[in-house]
Amino acid sequence: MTNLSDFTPNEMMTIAAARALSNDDVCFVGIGAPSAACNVARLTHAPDITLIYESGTIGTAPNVLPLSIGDGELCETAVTTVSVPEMFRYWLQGGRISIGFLGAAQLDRFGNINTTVIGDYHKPKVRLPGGGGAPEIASSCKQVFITMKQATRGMVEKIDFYTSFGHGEGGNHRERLGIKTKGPTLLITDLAIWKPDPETKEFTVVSMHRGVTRDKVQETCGWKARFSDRLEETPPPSELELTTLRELQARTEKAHGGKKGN
Amino acid sequence: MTNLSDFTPNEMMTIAAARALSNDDVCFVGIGAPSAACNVARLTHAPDITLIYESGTIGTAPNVLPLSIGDGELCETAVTTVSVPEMFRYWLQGGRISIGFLGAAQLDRFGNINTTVIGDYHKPKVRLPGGGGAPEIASSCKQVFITMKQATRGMVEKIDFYTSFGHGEGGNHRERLGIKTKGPTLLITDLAIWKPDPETKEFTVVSMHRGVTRDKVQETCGWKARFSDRLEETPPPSELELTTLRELQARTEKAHGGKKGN
Amino acid sequence: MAKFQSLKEAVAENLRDGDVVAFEGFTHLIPHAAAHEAIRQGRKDLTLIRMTPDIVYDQMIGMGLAKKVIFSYAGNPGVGLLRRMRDAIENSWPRGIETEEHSHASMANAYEAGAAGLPCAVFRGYRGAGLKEVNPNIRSVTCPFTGEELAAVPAHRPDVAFVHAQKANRRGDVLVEGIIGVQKEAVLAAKRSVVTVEEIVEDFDDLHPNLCILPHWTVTSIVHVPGGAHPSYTHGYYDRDNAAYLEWDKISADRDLFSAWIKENVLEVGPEAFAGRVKGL
Amino acid sequence: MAKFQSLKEAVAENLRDGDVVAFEGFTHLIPHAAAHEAIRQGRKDLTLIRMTPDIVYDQMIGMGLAKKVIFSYAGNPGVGLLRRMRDAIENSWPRGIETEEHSHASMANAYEAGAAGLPCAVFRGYRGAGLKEVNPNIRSVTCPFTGEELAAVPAHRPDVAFVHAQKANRRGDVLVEGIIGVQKEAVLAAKRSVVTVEEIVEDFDDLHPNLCILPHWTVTSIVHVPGGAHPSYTHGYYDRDNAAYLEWDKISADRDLFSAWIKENVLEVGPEAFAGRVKGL
Repeated sequence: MTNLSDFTPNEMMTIAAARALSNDDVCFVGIGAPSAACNVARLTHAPDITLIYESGTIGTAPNVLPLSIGDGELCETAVTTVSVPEMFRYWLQGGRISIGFLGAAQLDRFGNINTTVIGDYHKPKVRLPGGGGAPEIASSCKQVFITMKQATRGMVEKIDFYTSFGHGEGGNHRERLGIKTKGPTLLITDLAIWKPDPETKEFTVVSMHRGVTRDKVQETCGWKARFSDRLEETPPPSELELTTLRELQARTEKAHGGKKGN
Repeated sequence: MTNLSDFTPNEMMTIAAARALSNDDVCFVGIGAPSAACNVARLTHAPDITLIYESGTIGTAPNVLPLSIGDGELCETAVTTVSVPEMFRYWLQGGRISIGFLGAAQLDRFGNINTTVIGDYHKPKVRLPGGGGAPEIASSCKQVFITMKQATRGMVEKIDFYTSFGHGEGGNHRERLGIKTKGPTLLITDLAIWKPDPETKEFTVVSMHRGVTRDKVQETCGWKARFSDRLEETPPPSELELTTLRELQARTEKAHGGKKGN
Repeated sequence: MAKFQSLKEAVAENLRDGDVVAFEGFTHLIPHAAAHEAIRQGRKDLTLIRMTPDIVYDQMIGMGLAKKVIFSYAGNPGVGLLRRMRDAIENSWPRGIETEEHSHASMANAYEAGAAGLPCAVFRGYRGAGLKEVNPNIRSVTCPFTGEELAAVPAHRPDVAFVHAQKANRRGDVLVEGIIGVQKEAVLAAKRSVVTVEEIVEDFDDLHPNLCILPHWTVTSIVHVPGGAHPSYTHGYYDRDNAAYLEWDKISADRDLFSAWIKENVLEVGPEAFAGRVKGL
Repeated sequence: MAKFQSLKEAVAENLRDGDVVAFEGFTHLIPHAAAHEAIRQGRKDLTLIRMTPDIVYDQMIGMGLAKKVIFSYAGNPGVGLLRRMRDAIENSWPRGIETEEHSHASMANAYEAGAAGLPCAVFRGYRGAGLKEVNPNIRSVTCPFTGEELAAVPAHRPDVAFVHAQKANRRGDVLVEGIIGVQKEAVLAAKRSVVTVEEIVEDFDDLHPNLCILPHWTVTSIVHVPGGAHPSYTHGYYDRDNAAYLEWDKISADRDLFSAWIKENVLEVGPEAFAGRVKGL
């Protein structure tokens, strides 16, 4: 039986993200925590959720987590698989995605994200992979959920590069740029759940995971963290949630560890 | 056995058009004479010719002539069938078509075509079907072949509406509009074969079908017809050509005459 | 999220007076049964979008449902002219209609742009063509890299799209195959969509991954109408009723003959009549 | 008109020093065998286009073939960074490279526009994003109907595209299935194209009509290379070699290890080695 008391912060993050998803959602899924969260949601409370990976696979139901955005199982279990231009034109730009997931190398308090470079763009200290789908995921999905592990290196006062636009300088900055979608509405970390303030759009801690203190949240965050007046404790993983996640990861481990080319 | 001496002007027109096609051509085919010509070419000297119908069927080889641009047999015998937006974007606009066929309700000496209205556009005497694919067939195909039966009503001094652009006012008018394709390079009628003059781009009779006189050509043409200095006689249909066309039409008649809904 | 409904309910809930509507199908899969239901329910002041208005719009226009038609080829394919549409344009019978005319390339691009959520379609078109002189919705943009002038037209964003397809599964996913035309684009471009299908099956388990499928959450309403494309055809089910297209040329040539035909074949019957019409095809 | 050739001939005839080239395949069907042949033939000063440069371009960049890379995501999918590409950008080893960076949407649209024969792609993108400040090839056009500002990027028109596919028939038609990515667009956008395939069959008689097929007259050269996508995969033939992607992270971390790996696995073997690599996958 699952030991409910020893869940990890990562597990809590994934499960908290899964809970934020519903049966009617159409999710643009990235690899890693978002993929785990979406599939836990599908295997628990949201069996009819639609998962889309940018490789063109629409309505997939993988039995194990994909290692890449275009694993064969995503196609095999999909309702349909379309070309990548169609994916970005009809499905993402067409406004059909309710929730897009983004991760971040650097994140600021307004949900702006950098995954491009550390340092100057033209003379980078570290050349990161870049945006991929992120710039348009950030503007075309109805809402954006961000998942990341808290660290002062990642949650910074000022990001080095605007890979994707969150709430900019806050307030109605999105509207001023003619962006009609809501942008980041949820930040789920290994320590807490954050939501943008309705007015300023600054991320505010609305719930801390069990055992997490305000100090811990602040120590791992590079900006001065704001806490909601009605701060809650995130309900710990249920047995179903934790078992589902762990079994999914065990199946994934087994499936991907096995085969190797000559 | 085929009686070679009693071929009709229509048959001569279709066969003359078929002869102008080669194995390497990729043809954008319309219904009627063009469809018959392309399929006669395919069944005689150009077995590998690629026939494309605007319904999305690429590389079709119908056993009978389609009654509509989207008959089921076109799809069943095609190498592949794509969506109509893809047809117009990747295949026509993409510059992959070597020869586009056009017919005309009105045609002028420079290959400009009207199939839109007789009379004023906003108060038409006769509302014709309109251009369909013609405006972009005329500009995107490498060459355009025109087929029509000669009549003063159809071959006119001035067309009422520019459904599709041929050589405009002649000369380098296409280039001046930034059109990079050759435009109409061949006009095949029931009486003669016409080609544009290399300089003026005015259609000039280069070959008359057997038994046709200059007077007959002029009587059925609303502009003053020019004749090439090296006017030829169109070789009459060969037995293979005529048999192939007649058998194709007999198969077509049989296939389409038979079934009827309740 | 697709609802399974009767055709009467689907048209009543999704098509309103004054709507901009597309009944699409490129020769193949033309949603005749749905159009007949719209005629029976007497919708008014519709703006009809369709590449080839065809006899399906000839019937709707002849019955006075349309105030405007946006189109690119107004013919009876393989037969000739559309006589009811001409009567409306030339003689305002039974009412005058406005027309907005494009090329096929333009219409196909406008649907594509609608599905892609763009305000306009950009393509290389209308060079030297007369339509851009008479249609103020044909404009241009300049390529910021080459300076080339490209045509631009507004994206199609119909209030509702009607299409016919081979089958739906119980979840409401729809399979369209064969000559797929602009149907996927029309459905994705529209605010609401109604799909009539030949067949409803339990699931789609063994389909090839790259087929044209409309997931259930892109479709508003699904209606089971066997034969619902007649006299057009459904690949894998029945052939085109070419004789009916020829016959239409005669029926539509005369106002009284037309009205009598509509009374007998549309007003006094329901969608269940279509199954019988495709027997033997 | 497709020619059937050896990989050596196909690369020699179609890829020249200084070419703009796309090796495409979105996770699936990445043409590794063709890239290795380009390395063996020592092509120089290439401009490499690819949405996800991936380990296939990491190898080419590490061997100094590239002068410029046009891309949207420079990672080892599911693993991490591209260490050879970083070394070239950060330390100019073995040579400096220029980069032109886009988003996925932008790259996909640029291929689409290339296939469509347009000079530029128009889409809704880069709102508030930093790339448009650093990439002069991200510009805009204004919708002439709504006034909305849309992003514009130049169409991709590579000199040559390399893709891998499931099969070709004897006429030279090519079938691509599963995750089809941008391969059709890359081939149609390119002046020349080389397709490596798992299998050559007599004909395609029983294929569904709506599959992704490149007709023979759109392809320049076809090469039979079983396993030619390894360590990527071919749907219906073999799975992805995930271990090889993980291993690459170590190999590519060290210049000497990298050079030794290339010598052993690329320079001293030929395309026939690929068939063995996918055994057991």
